[in-house]
Amino acid sequence: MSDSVAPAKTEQKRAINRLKSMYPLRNLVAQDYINTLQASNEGKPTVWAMLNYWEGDLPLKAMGLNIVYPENYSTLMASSGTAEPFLDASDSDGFPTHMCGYGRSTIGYSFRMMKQNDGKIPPEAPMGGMAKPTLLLGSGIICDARFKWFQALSRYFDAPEWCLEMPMMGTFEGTEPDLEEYQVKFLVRELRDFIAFLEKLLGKKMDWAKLEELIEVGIKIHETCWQIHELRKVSPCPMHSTDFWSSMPPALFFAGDMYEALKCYQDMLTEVQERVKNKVAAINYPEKYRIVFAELPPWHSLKFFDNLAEMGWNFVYESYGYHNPRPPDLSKVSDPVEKLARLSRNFVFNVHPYAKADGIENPIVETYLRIAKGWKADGLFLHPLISCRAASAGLRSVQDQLQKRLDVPTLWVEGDIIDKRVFNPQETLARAEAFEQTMEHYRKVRKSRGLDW
Amino acid sequence: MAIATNKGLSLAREIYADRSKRVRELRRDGKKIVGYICLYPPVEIITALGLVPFRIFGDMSEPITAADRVSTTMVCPFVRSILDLGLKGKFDFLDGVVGAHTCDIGAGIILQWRDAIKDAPFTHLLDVPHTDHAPAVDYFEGQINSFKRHIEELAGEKLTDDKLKKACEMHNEQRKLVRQLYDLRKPDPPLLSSAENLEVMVALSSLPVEEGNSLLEDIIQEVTERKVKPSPKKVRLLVWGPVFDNTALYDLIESADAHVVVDDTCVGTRAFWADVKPPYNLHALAQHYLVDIKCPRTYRQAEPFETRRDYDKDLDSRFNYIKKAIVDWGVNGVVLQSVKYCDTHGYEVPNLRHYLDTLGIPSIYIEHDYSERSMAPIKTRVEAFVETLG
Amino acid sequence: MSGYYLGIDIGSVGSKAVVIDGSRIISSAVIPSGTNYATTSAAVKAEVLKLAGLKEGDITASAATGIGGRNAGAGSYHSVILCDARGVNLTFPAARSIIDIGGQGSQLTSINETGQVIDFSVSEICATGSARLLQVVARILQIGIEEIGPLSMKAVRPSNFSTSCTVFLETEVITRISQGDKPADILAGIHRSIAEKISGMARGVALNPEVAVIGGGALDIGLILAIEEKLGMKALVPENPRIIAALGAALIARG
Amino acid sequence: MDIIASKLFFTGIDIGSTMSKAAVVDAEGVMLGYVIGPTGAEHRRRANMVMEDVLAKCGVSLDEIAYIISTGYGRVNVPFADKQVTELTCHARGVAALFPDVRTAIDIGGQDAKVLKIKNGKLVDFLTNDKCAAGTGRFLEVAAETLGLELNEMGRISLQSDTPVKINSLCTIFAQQEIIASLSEGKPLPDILAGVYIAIATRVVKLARQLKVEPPVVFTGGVAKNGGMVKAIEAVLGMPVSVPPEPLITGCLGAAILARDEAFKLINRGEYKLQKKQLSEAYIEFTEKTR
Repeated sequence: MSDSVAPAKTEQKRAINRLKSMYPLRNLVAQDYINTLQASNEGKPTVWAMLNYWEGDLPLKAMGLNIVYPENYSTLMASSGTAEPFLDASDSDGFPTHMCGYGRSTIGYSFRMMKQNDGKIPPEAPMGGMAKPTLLLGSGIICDARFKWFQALSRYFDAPEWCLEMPMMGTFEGTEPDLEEYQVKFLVRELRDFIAFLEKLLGKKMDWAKLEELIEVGIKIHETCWQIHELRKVSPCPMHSTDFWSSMPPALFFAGDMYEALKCYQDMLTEVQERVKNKVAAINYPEKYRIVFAELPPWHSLKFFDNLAEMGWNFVYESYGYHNPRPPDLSKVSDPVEKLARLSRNFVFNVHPYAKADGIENPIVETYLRIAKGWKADGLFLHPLISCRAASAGLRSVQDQLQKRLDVPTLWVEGDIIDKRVFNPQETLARAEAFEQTMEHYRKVRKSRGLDW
Repeated sequence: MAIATNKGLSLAREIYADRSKRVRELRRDGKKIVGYICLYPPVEIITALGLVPFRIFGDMSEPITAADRVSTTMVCPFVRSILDLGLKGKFDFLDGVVGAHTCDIGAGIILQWRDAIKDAPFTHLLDVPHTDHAPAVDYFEGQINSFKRHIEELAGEKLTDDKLKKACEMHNEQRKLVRQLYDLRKPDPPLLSSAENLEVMVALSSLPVEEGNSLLEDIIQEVTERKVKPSPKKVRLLVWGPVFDNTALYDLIESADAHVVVDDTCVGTRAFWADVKPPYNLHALAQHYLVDIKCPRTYRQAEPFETRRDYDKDLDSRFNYIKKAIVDWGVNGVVLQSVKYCDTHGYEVPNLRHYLDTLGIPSIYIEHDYSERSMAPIKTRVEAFVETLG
Repeated sequence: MSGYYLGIDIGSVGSKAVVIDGSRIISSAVIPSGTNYATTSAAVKAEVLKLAGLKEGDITASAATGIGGRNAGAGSYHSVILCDARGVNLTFPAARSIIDIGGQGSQLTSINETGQVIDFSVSEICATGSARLLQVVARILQIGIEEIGPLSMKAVRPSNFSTSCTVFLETEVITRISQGDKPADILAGIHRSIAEKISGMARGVALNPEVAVIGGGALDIGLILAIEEKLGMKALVPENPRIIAALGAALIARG
Repeated sequence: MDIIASKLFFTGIDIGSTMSKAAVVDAEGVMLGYVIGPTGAEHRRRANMVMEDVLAKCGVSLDEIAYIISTGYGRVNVPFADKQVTELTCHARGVAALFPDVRTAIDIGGQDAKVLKIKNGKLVDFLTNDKCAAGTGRFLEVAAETLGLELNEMGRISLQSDTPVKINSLCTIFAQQEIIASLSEGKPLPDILAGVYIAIATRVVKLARQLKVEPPVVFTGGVAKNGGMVKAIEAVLGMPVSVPPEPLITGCLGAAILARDEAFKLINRGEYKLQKKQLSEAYIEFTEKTR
């Protein structure tokens, strides 16, 4: 059915063939901002939380709290082109300029709100803004900024704060078999303390039944998402990275109503399955190259991916940190707190299963080797960031090892999540043309080595 | 003992200038040398197992060239410098390397070491939790325990309660002696320059604990008795920040009519304020490192489970040890220095400066890229700061 | 392939044009880049056509590259990486690596025997490591660009520079002069720091012999020597290293 | 005392990265005159020349100079100075002498930019950029070179613009390429120039905001002579700024005034004689009388 590859003429306006099921998922995030503003107006508690890989999201939701995620909000600032004045505001309050762009933009937001605008939302804030928090939830997972940045917000808000713990990513020191139970025990104790703290703060008891129910919904969401992204291994790839980024929040931090989110992801799975059946690609051009993107995207310049799509570049997988792994089988676990601990811990140790057997002792490298093999990458688009250390530090090793072990080459393009001044789309496109030759070359090399793509 | 030709401050200077000299000698005599990164790996365990702990620093005078192969330019230059030296084979005398997840980039050194440097046969990465919560202390104790099991293999012997107790006592003795060393800078003018002090601190991190202790005893006596003393200067400063292992900054500050009399840096006092408490077991070590060492890398609050946060109370709970140092050492200005791209210290800056403001202590913030050459532009700013204090 | 093909490379310092027929260079021209890319393009095109004794209508196809290449009015635009690869492959068929030291940045490219790009690395965000530095220093020392190389070879103790910012380096050079550093030592120091930067870029890109060094920086024998020393290999330098990217563009236009 | 005091003069010498400046004040702190010349490669010789020039201009002989303070980045290269003081302190003092109420001073020099917080005429806090040339006068020079304009005509031309071009580059060298690209796209010259000014102003104001800008604001340094730059600073800052009639000399003026203060302090403590080996008769007379 080769005709079905060619899209109808009317759809050719955009080079990327967006999934229809993506839009309702994208809208779920907007709903959170609206709900939180409304809750705040009604005097109800509101939470600013860091991405915490579900440890905090689910207990907060079970307690009926409205949550916004400053990290997500800064991507909105970046994509709406409103981040710069907030970055400047952070600088002007004395925070060093080299730090996390997300941190700086929401520190700037808080400064504008509390020190320059009488505690009211600054008028230039996109999406109506984030309501003033009554609780700050920091997290010790993935990067230092996640708890230091929230601690620094004490400068503006008298809101109490909790910092959630998580063992560090997959290393052999953390993956010895007898360590799993010890880590779960640690997280269970931490979570019980956290819930006790929430109960004290809100003056009401945890709704345990609700928590269990939400965990179950969350597991279903994750299972569905996992299935969707496994389907992207086929050629042509049915779903583009931009659709993933637009639709990830309801799985990444359970944005919006979780029941609705589950339904939306199930619709997405159906749509992706349809595409696979009909060999419909995520781009409206023949899929010439399958690209994996690492790490955080240039939120301010996403249109750039349309230009690459016109060249036949399909982005088939991306950003390991935003993907949930397949959820573990927790049917035998009865304690909801333990279930939650195991679900969250699974992110750290299953996105990064430790793979000493391959002789690789670097979890991020291992992850990208697995992705490049699984999703048959022709090339890796590496996007080291000026203002994010955690996502950039290990990329040279990723580049080296992918080249060495799999003959998958890398296009290295420096940029930033927030600051668009350091990213040059035009120059990058010119380089992409040269990179096509590189990818062609290594395709031959891989064939000669007996690799199957 | 082999290095008897030199003594006291001049020995400290000799070791400062050639840090690996002594441990290379010890290695030739059959000792195993264990490098450690950051001050969170419990050196007591290394010492107790008959191994020699050696703190790994970068080199501010060595341009970073090889590290570009394994790291991007936008990360902590201290970490990059260590990787650079490693890739250039300058840590070839180590039998083992222990890293800690004290910050993300620092933890990455061990991963890169395994990937690209491969010099030491033994590597271990210690996970350090982010809070001082009680479950975190227990978790850290578990981490220390698996480190202990792992490094026992390198040592070829088991850790016993008795060996650990002895090692804790020796390291506590070193902590006490370091505090006495710092006391020498309480008078005005101080009896010891800050550059001399740093040379001693760096020497301690390059020697077995017992040699460090006798060096400290010699130096304290030497300084107390020496005739030539530092000349009086206009102001007395405290230097705060992450790792600083080179005398360049201190020389620069002291050339600007100021004495640095005390510090809160991780080569200086940070590891030495508090002792490991008896009983000297793994839990005591977890408590010491995670809770008693005050580094911004650990999240702490005025009190656990607090449902209201008070900014000033929060700051005081986090920084009052600095206030105490300011009072005890008669400090009239604070230099906040940080390595570029250090998130853990960077987020602290406006809040710490605010805290110092409330104490009426002027402060200045300077950022450098962990190279001697980045000191030059800082000179004018430090001089102007001293001028504003006068 | 019959016909004439035009390649244009509008760089930040110089603008270059090459006309080829089926297989060889008919003419080439290099003029300084002015402040208007379109005008500069027209001028260099006119010059190269005049030297070839051709009219615009004689050109079958054209392609452009370089920072101002999009304003050149050529048939297509390509990145310098691609053009370098083609140009070097014709000039030095044995070359497998290319170092292009341009006026505002440098590129490292590795190619196979057909001139296909296998890998590349581009200096970014900061002008350090480009030939721009040499221009600036030549101006301070009041010498011509062409004098830099020979003079630098008289260096005894190459100066060490603390900054890598091109603009601040200017001040540092002045300071060094006032401290009594010899011009030869200063130049050798600059060569070292550029070579240092370039070898840093060489990381992911496997620098296989033979290595061709092209671009304006390749005119400087001192810099070539510093690079050879740093990389530990001999460099191939074309007779006219500045026109290689334009030559590559002409080859791409030819198809 | 008045009679003798009237015979005392004090000099400040500011060896900047591009320009050297010197000023002489009398015992009242009133400026007699100043000179400005380029800083070449040889600071020491430059310091001597500037000293000679300023003495000639003010009609004062070296013997009559009681105290000399050097400042600026070449301050260590003034062998005959009695004391070196940083340009930050000197600028603050000089600005406060001209504008006694000043709270914030912004100075953009050839290679650096600085922001000073001043209280009661004294420097209390400051920030400098010293890592990147963007946001300094050098940026303007590069722009002028690129556009083939004289520095002093740029400001006037830029004032004709109401839609400044956006200059994004973080690096002066790349900004130059952006300027050329804008020209090639046919953007009008005034808009490009205005864009350059906005780019510099944005960087400097960002620095200033860290210190919490309080009015009145004074703008100094060579760049402050440029009307376009002043307009850009005011626009980005959102408040008016004052510019001294000669914005280059605040540093050396401050140094001269500080020299006067310092000399009087020593004189009053009776230590002056020890400081200065070659005293003119007037000083000896003065110091003996004050005892």
